[in-house]
Amino acid sequence: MSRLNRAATAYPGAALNRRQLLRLASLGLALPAAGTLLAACGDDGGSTATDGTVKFEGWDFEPKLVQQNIDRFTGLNSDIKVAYTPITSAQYVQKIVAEFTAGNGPDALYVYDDVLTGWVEAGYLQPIDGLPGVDDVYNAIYASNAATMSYKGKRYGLPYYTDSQGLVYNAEILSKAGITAPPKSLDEWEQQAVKIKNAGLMQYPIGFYAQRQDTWWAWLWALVFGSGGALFDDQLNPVMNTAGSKVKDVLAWLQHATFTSKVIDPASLQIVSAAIDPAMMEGRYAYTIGARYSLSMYNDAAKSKSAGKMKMGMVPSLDGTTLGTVSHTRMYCLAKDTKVKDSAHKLISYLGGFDNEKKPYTAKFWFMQEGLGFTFKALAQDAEVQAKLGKFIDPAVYAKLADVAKARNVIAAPWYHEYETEQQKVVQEVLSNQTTPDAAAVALEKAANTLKSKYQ
Amino acid sequence: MATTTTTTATRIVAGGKQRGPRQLGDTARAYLLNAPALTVILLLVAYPIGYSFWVSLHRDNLKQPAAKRFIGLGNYTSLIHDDAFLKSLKVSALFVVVVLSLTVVLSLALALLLNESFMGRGVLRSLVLLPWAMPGVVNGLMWRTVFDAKTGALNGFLTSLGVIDSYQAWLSSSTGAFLLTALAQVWNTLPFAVIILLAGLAATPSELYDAAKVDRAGVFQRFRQVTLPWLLHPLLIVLILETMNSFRAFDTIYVLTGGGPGDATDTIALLDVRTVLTYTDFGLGSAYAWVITAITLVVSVGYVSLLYRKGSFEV
Amino acid sequence: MTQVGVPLRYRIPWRKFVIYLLAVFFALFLVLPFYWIFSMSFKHEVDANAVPPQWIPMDPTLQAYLSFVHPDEAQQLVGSRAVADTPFALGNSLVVATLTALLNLILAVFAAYSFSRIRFRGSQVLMMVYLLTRMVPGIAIIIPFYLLMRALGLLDTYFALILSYTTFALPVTIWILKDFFRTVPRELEDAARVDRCGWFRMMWTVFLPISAPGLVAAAVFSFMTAWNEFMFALFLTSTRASQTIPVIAANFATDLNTQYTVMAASGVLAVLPPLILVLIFQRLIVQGMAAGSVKG
Amino acid sequence: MAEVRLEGVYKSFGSTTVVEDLSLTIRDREFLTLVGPSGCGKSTTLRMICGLERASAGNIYFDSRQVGYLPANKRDVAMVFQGYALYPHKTVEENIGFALKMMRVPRAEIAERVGQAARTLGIEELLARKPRELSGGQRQRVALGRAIVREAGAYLLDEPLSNLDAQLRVVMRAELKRLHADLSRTFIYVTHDQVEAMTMSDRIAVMKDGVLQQCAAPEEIYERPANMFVAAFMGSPPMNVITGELREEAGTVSFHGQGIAQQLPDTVITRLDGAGERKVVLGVRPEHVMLSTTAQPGFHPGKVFVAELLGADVLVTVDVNGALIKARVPPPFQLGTDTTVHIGFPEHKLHLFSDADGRALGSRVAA
Repeated sequence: MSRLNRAATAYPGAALNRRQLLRLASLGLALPAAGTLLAACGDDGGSTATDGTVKFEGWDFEPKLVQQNIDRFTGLNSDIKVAYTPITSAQYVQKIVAEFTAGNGPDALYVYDDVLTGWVEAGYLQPIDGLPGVDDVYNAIYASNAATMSYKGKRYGLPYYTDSQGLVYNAEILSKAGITAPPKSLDEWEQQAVKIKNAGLMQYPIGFYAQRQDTWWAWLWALVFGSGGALFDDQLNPVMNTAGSKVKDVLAWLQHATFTSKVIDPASLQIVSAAIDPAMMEGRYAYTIGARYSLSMYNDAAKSKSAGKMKMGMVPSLDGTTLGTVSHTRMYCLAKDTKVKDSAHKLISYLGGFDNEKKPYTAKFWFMQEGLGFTFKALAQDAEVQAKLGKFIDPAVYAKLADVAKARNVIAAPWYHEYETEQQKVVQEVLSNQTTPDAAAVALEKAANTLKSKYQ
Repeated sequence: MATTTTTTATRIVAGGKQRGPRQLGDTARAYLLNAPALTVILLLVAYPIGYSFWVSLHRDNLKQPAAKRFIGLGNYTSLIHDDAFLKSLKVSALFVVVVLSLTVVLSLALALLLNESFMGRGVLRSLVLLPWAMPGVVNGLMWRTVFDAKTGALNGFLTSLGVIDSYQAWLSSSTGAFLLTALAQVWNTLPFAVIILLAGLAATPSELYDAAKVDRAGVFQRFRQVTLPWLLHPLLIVLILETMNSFRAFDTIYVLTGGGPGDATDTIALLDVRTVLTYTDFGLGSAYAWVITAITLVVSVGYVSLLYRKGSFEV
Repeated sequence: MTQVGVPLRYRIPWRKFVIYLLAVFFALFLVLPFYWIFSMSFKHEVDANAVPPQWIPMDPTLQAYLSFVHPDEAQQLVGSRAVADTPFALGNSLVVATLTALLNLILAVFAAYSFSRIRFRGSQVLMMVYLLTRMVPGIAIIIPFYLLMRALGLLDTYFALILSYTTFALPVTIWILKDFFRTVPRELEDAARVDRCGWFRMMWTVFLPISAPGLVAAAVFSFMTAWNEFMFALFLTSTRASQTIPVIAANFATDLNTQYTVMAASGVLAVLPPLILVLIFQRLIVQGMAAGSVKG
Repeated sequence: MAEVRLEGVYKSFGSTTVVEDLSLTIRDREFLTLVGPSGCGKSTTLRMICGLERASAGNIYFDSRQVGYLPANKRDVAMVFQGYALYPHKTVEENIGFALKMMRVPRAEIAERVGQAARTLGIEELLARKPRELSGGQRQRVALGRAIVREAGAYLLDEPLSNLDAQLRVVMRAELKRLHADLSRTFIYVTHDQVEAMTMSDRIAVMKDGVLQQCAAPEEIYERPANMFVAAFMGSPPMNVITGELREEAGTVSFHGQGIAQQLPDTVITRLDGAGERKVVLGVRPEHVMLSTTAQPGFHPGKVFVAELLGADVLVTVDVNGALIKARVPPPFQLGTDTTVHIGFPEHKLHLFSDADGRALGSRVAA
């Protein structure tokens, strides 16, 4: 190449002869072909680490603690090496997809409940039925978590954590306004907020993270489920536009509280999920809907100015009596193409199963460290767990929320993410008064039906 | 006479024979000089580009590997009924228009200003380059803190000026979010446009201005008759590159609004990234990308033929 | 026409007035947003959130910057991996952007020379082909590009980024350089040939030194392209070994508990290196894009 | 040092032929000037000699060596460019010494030779400067210096004086001529200025539309132009031309045209017999036109149209029956506009050209 180049350029007048030209042309033709070839090599490469190292990837929640756990694991299993890579949580799903598409996926990885079915269908993951210890784990965890980690009758995940959403409130602000108990109904919530507002404590007592994002808006699902509502029936048909769905009523409440009583912060639209935590800890809002484990941080004096003041209540409902909320599950899965299946399984069993003493070591670790909800029924009776629980949350509420929580059934649909995006868009329109609750429900129904037929 | 003509003719024919390889030599030499760049481009981009076009002719959603098949232009024809696509195309078109006109007006004004002599010109010329150094993601983060509804500089500034009574959630209204996102984008891309235009101005021979002054041309006349013709090529570069950029603007919008509120800032670029990476619909996402490419190309060619007389243009 | 009669010194200097008005407007427009995060980076977290805002830090502190130096201490406070990664990312960005600029120049010089000096068949088409590769959105090619880089074993290395940014910047670099090269008098080239230089020597000893401003402008352009890019960096890198500053900055956008001040400080750090670069080469950059700047 | 020989050289760009069948020998140590209007192919010819352009056909020899295939950097030539082409990033010293450096001449020798050339040109003080710090004349000298520092077979100068002001041009003209004498090398000089060509050259090659019109010593060109083009191009102000025809009456030949009848000497008759041309153009240089206030035999009456003082001479334009004839006469010239004067053409200073193709019908009628 360079030789050719030099020869011709040093003698600008020198004509290129026919053979050189042909060679050049064939080189040009060969390039794209070479590309295809290279790509083909990439395709069958699989997710390999030739030296038996387990490639393990997860989103970057407390990666230091994760590494600490993995070091402990490799200490216990000196024959296994683990290469752990934390990935930015906002782009976790996208990046994993890119890696698997390129045949460069991990051997074991974190999986969100709402991508599980898609990734199974895409052929990224393998079922773990029959592998050592899996039955024990599935027998020991809550049924709803077990169901969430299964798809088409097969088990895919070992539990990382589970959690459900509840009403987060700042008890100090409430008491300043003379409020002693959290609201039971949405109307009561609105009235309490007006009271706080009128007391001059803050302009907008309620805040949500309502900027569009690639991950779900748990608070919205919690509000719908909290009133006993539903967005989809068991056949995954949209029901938000039917009488019993309560979706329109919840949306109407949101709009009312935003534009009539003006207690929901219109700036919610520019708050990303990560930004709601500092806002709550700084006491900028009196209420939000958040995960139970968030109180662990909110009440941690080292991190939060509002430590000790943050409490959790049940999600307020339309009628004030219904109890309900949404839960989610995070899990560890095995890649379909892993060449180190045994080691990888050992790793996720360590992280998501029992240790030698038949104790869910890692699950407890995460609860004790970060308050991440556990899936193991037995942990509720653990003394240390109960002690920790009492430090940041009312154990009764904690248990009750888990009790009434439901997972989103629609995450089994391959079009769930499209739907969630559409839902965020439509709810933003409700929150910015661009559409009516009725129209919003119609739009959501239409979107869901369109997606459904598109994926037929 | 007659004999001379004949010899001349034969000589020219003979010359022509020699001319053949000589011209080929020029062309061959030019392609040889292009070989390194072309090799890199072809090696690294030709395959991905071809691949993406091929994919765009397929129904190809990673979540439905079984449904994968060749559907020809199916993805493209489906766009006619694709509400999300059509809406985002509209948003993008508006975004491009707003960003482009703001960029052109501001950069032209700034370049003309920097071409004058005044105290502090050097300082201003350095300041112009500042936004260039800012990665789009950081730009988005910066403007997020500026527009923040609780602690933002914009609110503080306007409140202290007495323009507004209380802090506003600027990004919560569709119009506000759209315009402020466009502003953030303009701020980020302004330096490049200014540099290019400033260069064009520097190349304008000053004699022309003097001549125009002598001819009693007014400021605007001078601009139209003297400055603008010299700025045509720089303007073309600015228009084409900024159209490309704003059409594909992702980082800043993604960080600033994520596409909201509603779909007020949900540009085609955001939709495309989401379609490919979140919905894993590679087929449709690739089709979106090719529509973006085609539109950019058509618009670029449009600029070229608009700014140059037909036939004599050169990119 | 009556104006002519008015002695010059009595005329209101409208022109000057407009110029300074515009200058102040643009200066504020350009600087204020950056000044906001700049001043924030020297504040305590409490002051950063103050209402009304503190335009000048009352009690300036280097705390935010120190957290990059001692990330472990900051970890307790900020709880962010991004903090610890920032210094690495800055280093990576510098290496990637510099090498991208260099590789770009080397490749672009030859191509741009051919466009500026040789009339050849298909030159317009070829230029359009170059530009066309830039019109395809990155998202369309990111997956196949990832495949390619994986096949070449370049994932999570500088090379993957340098190669991708080179393909991004190259067409425009060629475009810019082509116009600049046209302004180099052909006579100089002839003179060098007569002075017994071969083509390469002519390029090296005469043509390129004269083109220095244009080369600098092109280099800065490709440097910035590499410095600012986010999406490819996100996908092609995964560790400290190659993650660049936009990837880390994106972490700040999504990380829990990120402090405003630390985020602002990282923003300032992300801007400083290229800013210093463009300030150093400011004159050359502007001149570089100016046709006809080679005189005498 | 070298004789430069062109044999049947053609040059075309695309379908345009700029140099056509050019055969020309530049003798060793000769100062030859290629002159012609712009676009006549003179610069292209020079560039072909230099090696910057390749001839489309034909051969070029340096002495007996064929050099047509060699690029410029392999030919033994030095060149001075119209725009000087000084390297803006190099000092004067580096500019002058650049070619030597490229030829790997030892550093000490380069310094010595550059110093020598600078002394010759009187630019020793400028050696450390950059080209942009020099005046036009100084740049010109540096450009010359860059050429003369080399011991090249041929020195090619492409309109080197055209960017200088008139005064400086005269000075440099003389210096160049002296330089040629001192160096005693082959100089090939391109200009569109016939005065430069006339004053400096050993021989002049006049070109038009890519075709060599005449190559001869300046006197020859002036006295015996090969055709009307050469006659008109060489000389300032240009030759007076009057279109008409020849009439033969009673054994004498006379010219009639544009209201002017002019008796021609007998010798013309024999000259013209062979050619048989009747439609001709009569030419006479202004400096040969005689002017009289009184009527003289053979003189033509006319009116003073305008008189311009050239310094040493006065250029008088006379309207003779509508034909404007220029006469160059010594001052003083006091007659006002429209004064009647009489002009006469000396028989042996007349030129006759074919009206059909402009070729000279005998370089000078009387010769």
